Amino acid sequence: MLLTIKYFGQIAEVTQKEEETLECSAKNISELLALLYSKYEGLKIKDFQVAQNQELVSESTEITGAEIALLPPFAGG
Amino acid sequence: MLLTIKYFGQIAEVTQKEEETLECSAKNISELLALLYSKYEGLKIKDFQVAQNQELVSESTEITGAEIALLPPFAGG
Amino acid sequence: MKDKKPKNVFRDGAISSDFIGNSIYKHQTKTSIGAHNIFLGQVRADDIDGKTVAAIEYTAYEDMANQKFHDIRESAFEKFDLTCMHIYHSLGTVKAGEICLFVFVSSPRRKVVFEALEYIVEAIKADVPVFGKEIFEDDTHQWKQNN
Amino acid sequence: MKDKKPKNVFRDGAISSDFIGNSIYKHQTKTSIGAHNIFLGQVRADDIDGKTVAAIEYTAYEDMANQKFHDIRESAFEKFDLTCMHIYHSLGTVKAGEICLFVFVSSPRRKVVFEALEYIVEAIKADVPVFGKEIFEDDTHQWKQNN
Repeated sequence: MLLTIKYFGQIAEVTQKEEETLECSAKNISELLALLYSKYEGLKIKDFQVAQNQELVSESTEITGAEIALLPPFAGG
Repeated sequence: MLLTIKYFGQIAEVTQKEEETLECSAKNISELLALLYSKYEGLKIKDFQVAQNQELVSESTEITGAEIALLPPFAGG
Repeated sequence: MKDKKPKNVFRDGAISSDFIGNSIYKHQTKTSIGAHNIFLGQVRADDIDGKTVAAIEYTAYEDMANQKFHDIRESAFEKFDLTCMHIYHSLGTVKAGEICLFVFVSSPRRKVVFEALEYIVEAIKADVPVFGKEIFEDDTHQWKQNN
Repeated sequence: MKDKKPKNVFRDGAISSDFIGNSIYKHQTKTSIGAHNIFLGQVRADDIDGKTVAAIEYTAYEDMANQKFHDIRESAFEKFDLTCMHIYHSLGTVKAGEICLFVFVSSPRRKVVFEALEYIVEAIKADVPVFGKEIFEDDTHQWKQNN
């Protein structure tokens, strides 16, 4: 599946990019994260949540959507 | 004792004045009110609190101060 | 007896949005502040028995009222970690849609301002001798009463 | 799916006191309103390990953030009897002392605005994907995190 992955804040500092497109076979978020951890070693020690198509999801959530985002702690207001 | 009596809002509508000076022998607030009720019949049906020297007092409070005020319900804000 | 003399909280007529904006502006030099909370009381054009409120005419037992505002202020600073606090109340005529009460609190942290502002506004409504004559469009009136 | 499209809550840079004053002014035609409550978030010049915060640079996952602001808005209107509600949040650089969040609620009655404003501000802090880079005076930085 072709996925757009978005990175924000201190996560984007680790990946050195704000967005990328990946062709990947990960079935759920956990599998996708394993792939990203191997690509970006520094992600492992970072605190973040994952959104799929703009909704927060858990590691066991199946990948269905085209847009995944890695969101560091919120700091609004 | 020479007292200044202040009237506000709907109380001043009844007394037709905002202030008056009375020479009176009332010992406590209750006695003063009896005097004022006889002077201003319409006061009897009004809801108000009494302040002596800018502090709220009860009917049994002794009159010690020079300034008494009749305060209808508050409506600030 | 308090050693600090109460300030005059009253303003003649409505409190303008310019005055409020300017008051906010003046706080931008205070860089320890993280949160402001502002309460504004606005005169409602209430319908009462088919008549509409056009304005409220405010009067007050001014000396006692300023002392009460001062006491509320002192007690709020004691209870809450506030950086600043300002209260303004109208006297005289304030038309429907205009602002008659402006309470402004500031603190390093947000939890404090929510608690403090509600405390202050409730105390003003309950304890300060201010009186309001609701004037209808046909020039009759009734007396406002806080609940 | 919601039928109403989310509005854009974000403003470029700080929110000015003029903008806030003008927003208050616009509500003076709404004569069913009796109480306004306004929350302002201001950037603090915090001292952290001997360094002082000079500004916060805000970024956001904008589409998701606007959807979350929209959801908060809908849920606040459902829970509370509000006449109006406005939210504005900064993106980009906001210097210490400047305002980065402006939340404005209005209702016929005061009790409602206190509850509603706190609900909305807490929801914004917890649920909206906005990120803040605290920039120190020496140009180093750290990432802000809501508690």
